[in-house]
Amino acid sequence: MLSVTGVTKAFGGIAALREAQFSADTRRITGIIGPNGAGKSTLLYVVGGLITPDAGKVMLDGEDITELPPFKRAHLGLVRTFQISRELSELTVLENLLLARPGQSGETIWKNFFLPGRVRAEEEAAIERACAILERVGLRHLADNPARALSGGQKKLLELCRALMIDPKIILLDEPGAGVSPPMRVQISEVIRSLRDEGVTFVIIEHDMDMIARLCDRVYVFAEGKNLTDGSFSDIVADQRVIDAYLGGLD
Amino acid sequence: MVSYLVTILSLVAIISILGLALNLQWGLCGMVNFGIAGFFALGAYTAALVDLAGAGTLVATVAAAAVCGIACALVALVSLRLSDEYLAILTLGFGEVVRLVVLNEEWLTHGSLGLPGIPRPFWGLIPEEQYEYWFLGMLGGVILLLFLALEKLLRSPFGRAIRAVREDDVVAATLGKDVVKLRVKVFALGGVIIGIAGAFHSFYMTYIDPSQFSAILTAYVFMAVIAGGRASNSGLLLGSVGLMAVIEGTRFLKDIFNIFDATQLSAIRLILIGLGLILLLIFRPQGCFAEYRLKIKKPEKEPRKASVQTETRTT
Amino acid sequence: MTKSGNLIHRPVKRRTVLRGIAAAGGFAAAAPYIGYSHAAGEDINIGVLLPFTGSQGAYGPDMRKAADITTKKINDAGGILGGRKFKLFFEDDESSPTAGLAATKKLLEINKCVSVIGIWGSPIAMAIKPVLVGANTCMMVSGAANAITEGDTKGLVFRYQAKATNWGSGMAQAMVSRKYKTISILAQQNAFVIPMIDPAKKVFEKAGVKVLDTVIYNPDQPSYRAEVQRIFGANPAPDAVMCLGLLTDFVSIVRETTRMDAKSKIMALSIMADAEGQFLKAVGPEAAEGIEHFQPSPPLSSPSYKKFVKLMGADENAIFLFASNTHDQICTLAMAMEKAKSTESLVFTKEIRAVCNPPGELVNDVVEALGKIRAGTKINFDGAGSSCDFDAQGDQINRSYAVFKIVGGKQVLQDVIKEPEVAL
Amino acid sequence: MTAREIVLKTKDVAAGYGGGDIISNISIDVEEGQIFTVIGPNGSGKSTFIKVLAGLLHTRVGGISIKDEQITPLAAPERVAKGLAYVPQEYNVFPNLTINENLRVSTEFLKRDRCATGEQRERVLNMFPEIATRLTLRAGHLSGGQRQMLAFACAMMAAPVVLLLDEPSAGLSPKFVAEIFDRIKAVNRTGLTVVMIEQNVKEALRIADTVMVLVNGATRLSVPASEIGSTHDLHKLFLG
Amino acid sequence: MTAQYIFNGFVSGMILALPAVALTLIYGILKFPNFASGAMLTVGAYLALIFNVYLGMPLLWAAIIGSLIFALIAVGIDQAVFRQLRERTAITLLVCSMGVSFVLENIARFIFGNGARSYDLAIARPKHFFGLRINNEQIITAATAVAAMIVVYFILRHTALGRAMRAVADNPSLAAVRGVRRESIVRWTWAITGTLTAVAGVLAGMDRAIDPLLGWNYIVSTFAAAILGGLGNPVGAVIGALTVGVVEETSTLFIPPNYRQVVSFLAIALLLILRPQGLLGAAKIKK
Repeated sequence: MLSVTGVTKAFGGIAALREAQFSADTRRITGIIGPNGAGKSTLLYVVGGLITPDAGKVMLDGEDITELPPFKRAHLGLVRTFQISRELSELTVLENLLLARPGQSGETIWKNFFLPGRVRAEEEAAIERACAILERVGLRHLADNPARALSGGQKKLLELCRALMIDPKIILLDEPGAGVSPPMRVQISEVIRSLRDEGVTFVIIEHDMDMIARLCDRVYVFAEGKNLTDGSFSDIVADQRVIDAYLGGLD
Repeated sequence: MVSYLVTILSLVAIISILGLALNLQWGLCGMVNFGIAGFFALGAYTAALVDLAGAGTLVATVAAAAVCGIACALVALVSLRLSDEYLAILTLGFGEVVRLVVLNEEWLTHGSLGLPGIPRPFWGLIPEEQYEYWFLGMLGGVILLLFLALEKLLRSPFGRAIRAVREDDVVAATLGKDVVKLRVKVFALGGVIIGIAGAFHSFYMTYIDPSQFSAILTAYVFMAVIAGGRASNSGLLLGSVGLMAVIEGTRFLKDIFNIFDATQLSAIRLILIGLGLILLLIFRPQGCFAEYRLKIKKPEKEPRKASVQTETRTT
Repeated sequence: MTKSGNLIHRPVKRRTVLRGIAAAGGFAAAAPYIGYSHAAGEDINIGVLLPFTGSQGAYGPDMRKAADITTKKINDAGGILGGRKFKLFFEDDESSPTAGLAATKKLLEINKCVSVIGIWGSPIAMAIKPVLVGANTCMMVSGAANAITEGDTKGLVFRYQAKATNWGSGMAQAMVSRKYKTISILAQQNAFVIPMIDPAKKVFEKAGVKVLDTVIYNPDQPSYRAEVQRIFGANPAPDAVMCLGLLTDFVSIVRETTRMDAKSKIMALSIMADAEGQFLKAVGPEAAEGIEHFQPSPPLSSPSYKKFVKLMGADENAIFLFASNTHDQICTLAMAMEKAKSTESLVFTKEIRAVCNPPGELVNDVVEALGKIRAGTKINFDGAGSSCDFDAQGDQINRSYAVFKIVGGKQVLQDVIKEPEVAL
Repeated sequence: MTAREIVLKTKDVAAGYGGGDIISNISIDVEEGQIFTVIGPNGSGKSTFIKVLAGLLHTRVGGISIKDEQITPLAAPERVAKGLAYVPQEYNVFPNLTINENLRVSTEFLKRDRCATGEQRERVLNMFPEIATRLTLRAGHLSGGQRQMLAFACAMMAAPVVLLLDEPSAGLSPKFVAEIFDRIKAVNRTGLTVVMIEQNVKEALRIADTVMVLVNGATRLSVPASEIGSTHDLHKLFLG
Repeated sequence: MTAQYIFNGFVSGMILALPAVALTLIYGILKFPNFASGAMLTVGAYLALIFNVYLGMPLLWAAIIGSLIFALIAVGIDQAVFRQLRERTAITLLVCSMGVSFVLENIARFIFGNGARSYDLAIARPKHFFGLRINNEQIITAATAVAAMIVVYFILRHTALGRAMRAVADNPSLAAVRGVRRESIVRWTWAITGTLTAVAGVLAGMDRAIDPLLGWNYIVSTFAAAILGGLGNPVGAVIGALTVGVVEETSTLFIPPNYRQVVSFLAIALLLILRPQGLLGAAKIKK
């Protein structure tokens, strides 16, 4: 579904990514791991569209999206979350979700005045969907609170919910477990897995190996901006190169 | 007395319309506009010139709205890549340029002599002694219309999207919002509203000159928005009434106190306004009214409130 | 007039009723008639709208003082209309038409003023004229812009000042008479001086004086170095420069010409180069030496003006350009009201020319004049600021203009120019 | 190794950012002259822990003491004055200041007499010769590794009792990693106690005296470095 | 002729340089553009006026005492107002500085009225060098401005305070770890800013007349200068100020002088579009 090939990106002469590649299969959870400085976040930015790579291609469903701005990627069903939660703090939890709903007529000024019925109907449908999503992750009771009042873990969930409102084909998760208490990580993992079962494709960057082990169908290991190896979780933990990368760099 | 109040209310109404524009641009979308006085002058002069050319007040108003809208859109486009404080400086500079052009292009604006005899809407159809009341009524109507329209927008998905842009434009983009388009739209829409205010100012005064559009006006509008509550339109209306009450109320001070001369009293008044602004920012940054937030009224299904409270400690 | 007869019999009751109606939200249009209904002993409220803040703020205080002193004089002498006193209400127009408009409304509606005087800035006069004329209220202005008195069909607007166009041609004539061959014009962009430029140029053209350059500068600039450099630093430099502006910018300009050691002579407006002594204080006698300034002037040698200067408690050589006009405005109001036996603008304004214009016995003291009016004598009032003669339009005629030169830190009168020579 | 004085001690420390605690119940005893290394997978709370030590994050539960003196309530600058120097992981130098200025600014505001003596400066510059030769260069022009050296040097200027290092090898090329650890060892040999957190387990273990393994915010293991026999144990700890 | 314009512009730029440096210093430490800098300049000019005209001191001493007192006032304003808003956004601080500007300007108006005033100082006469007119005041202005800038440069480069100021501007949290107390640095920065602005006020007052709008007239040019140099970069601010001064003056050779202020605005606009980091922005290292 998503394939990244030969992506290279340098910042001020220092290469963050060198010929990086990976692909995410439909309805699978693809994990991306690697020690600090491996270029994982940069890779995610490239896929999300916030950074244009120096070279390489990002393809979504066979379409080249390398140069597409982020909001158009969202229209194609590709959405990402952030490592440090970026909730829209003055909006309520519900509004955070509704915002993500694509193709709302109400976002065009004139339609609010001339097609109020359609806008209202869409809004009601969106609210219903949002409530269903919130219900599912157990945030329904917080719907009317401003997003800034949520705990770190809840914010991560909120980001995930927001992504779901897009009816995405594929969600990129940037460290969903970071800064989240262990029980919450388990909850987030469960949500992700059940969504996968419903047909959503995931790409996850994560440090928590438990989460990776629990979730990922396939894991790519990066080190120093390059692909190191990939395979199932059990494959890669057995790989000496991975151990070396994690425990002591490459020689 | 009544006629005096009508005058004051008419001026409040015009400031309120400006406030509605600023609330849209700054309160809702986070785009600070320090050039309100300049855009206002642009609107007023456009309306006056079109009106004086005999096109009628309706055409004049539409022209003012269009010109201001376009000017705002251009400024927004130019400032796309800039952070908020640069936009502030850019708009301030734009206001200065408008002031200089209005002052110096005598062939068009009569420079500092100003444009007298601007025709008023429905003049002649209404008995002259009642005209001010009707005009205030018209202004009230315009405000009501704008207010309802803006409230509707604010509560619509569009309003949500621009609030999201204000909070975090990267997230908004990630969620599929065309941030550039939204920002330009909002700033232009604000410009349209400022243009309407400018047109009504022209009609009300019947004479405009550059000195009516000094930078202090921008300060007043900011003060009204801050006092009322950023992003709340009803708060803004209250704020501008309160502000005008302070400004005009201090006029009566000098009828009572004779210790200070008029210069000093005027200075005191402006000091009070400055202090008010500072104190509001320090002690009541959210203003008197909170911004609108969509809520679902359905009863809560899970009775888990207690545990929620402990969980939702903010960082 | 039958109505007024009624009022005299039952004044208080009727007034209470009217006021009640007004307060209840009824008739703003009734406001002017309230003044009309005042009984003996009741104060007559006069609005005085002046700039105290903003770019023209420097000019307000003296005019206020003159108004206060003149009013006190009239009131101390027993007032008018059988013992009624003037009561003044001052408002600041903040040098802004919008603020001036609000202030005017306040004066009309809250303070029930029967006339609004002062009104220094032309834009302010333009902005409030529709309101005052609409409310049938007399307005007496100090602004020079020609348009102020134009289009007033009710005869309510009176200008205690020469028209801007006359200033321009008068000043140009003064410069021509000094035999300058080349002249440049340096003017501030404001409604007061801009109309002076074209008439001045016409005079220069007619007299064969060459205008080398005209530079118009904005108010409120950090410096005027570039403008000064362009005018005074030109090669060849003009024989003389006509400076039109206000005090603050002229101080900057003269500092700059002094630093340049500019050779061109300067003629300025007196509001710039004298401004009640502030200019000399600001630049010092050395830099000011030799600067000439021109202004429609009070008749400086007249007893009327001398009396006024004494009243103001100023040095006998002091020149009050605007304050003297404010004095005249109050005096005219008192005399016209006394003559008309009315405080209603539409009524007493008809009598203004009767007490001010010739023919008649020349009087220069307001108290004396009031006495003569009561005695039924036809008078011709001579004011402190001018001879106070008005044409049909409400503009002053027979004004005199004066040219001064600053010599050794003193204002020395050079010429006095009479109106007929000035008007084009 | 004979038992020496405990210079840095934490007792049952817990801390976190938002709702829950990221780390809890952490107690350490750092002996004088030791290199005490905290390792653990990403997200295990290492960074949180060192921030707590440095005083950048509030200690919710427990106490921290340096040479038996309680420093729990002290803010970061005061802890520096007490002898706890901290080298952050990123943004650890002032890029627009020269190297010399970086060195000077790190001591002149500590209200303490024993630091910033010419002697100490001499010692530090001797330790970091590559910096000593380019004193007038702006720090922003240094490479990552050189910045790290400068950051060390700055911390050393305060003549600290304990040096806190936040992932000294992060972002450095492998060639440089070994060098930086050698340098840490060298610094340590001068008698300075070092507490560091590190991802690069292999290199870190090479110089460490004591190792604490942090997993999910709790101490999983705390042993002398020599007792970590094979990487196999760590493998388990790290990769689950 | 052209040389004279350039020289004049240079002197104008010198006066502009001080408030521009002050603006940029505050921006560096507190990260907001201080709109009150114009009103601060006005108050500084009036303070010196008190000592010079009312108390009869020579202008030099009046300026020194006035600026030192104003340094204290600036610190006081910070403590009373800006300190309460430390953690707020730049825009809040900016709007607040507008309020401060109102208060300061009108305190001056309250006490001194609207009239134009001047220092007790004879106006200088020109000397001629190679066809250029130069006078004492211009020399004094240039010398004072240069001296003030050298002092600021010295403070920034060679004193503990300056290092700390730059350190806080670079990375406040690292500075805290190094023992630098941000609050005291902020206070010092305001003191320096206050001194600079007050000195600029005296120079501006010498150049033209003193009235309550004195400082306001410099605002747009000051911002233009600081932005040209890249906000937060003092050396850049000086270069920016000289550029604005020279460009504004020489522009009158090509365009009507009444549009001269548009030149600075257009310069800002163009620069912001093409190089948002300022003319010398690149000289500042972000990471």
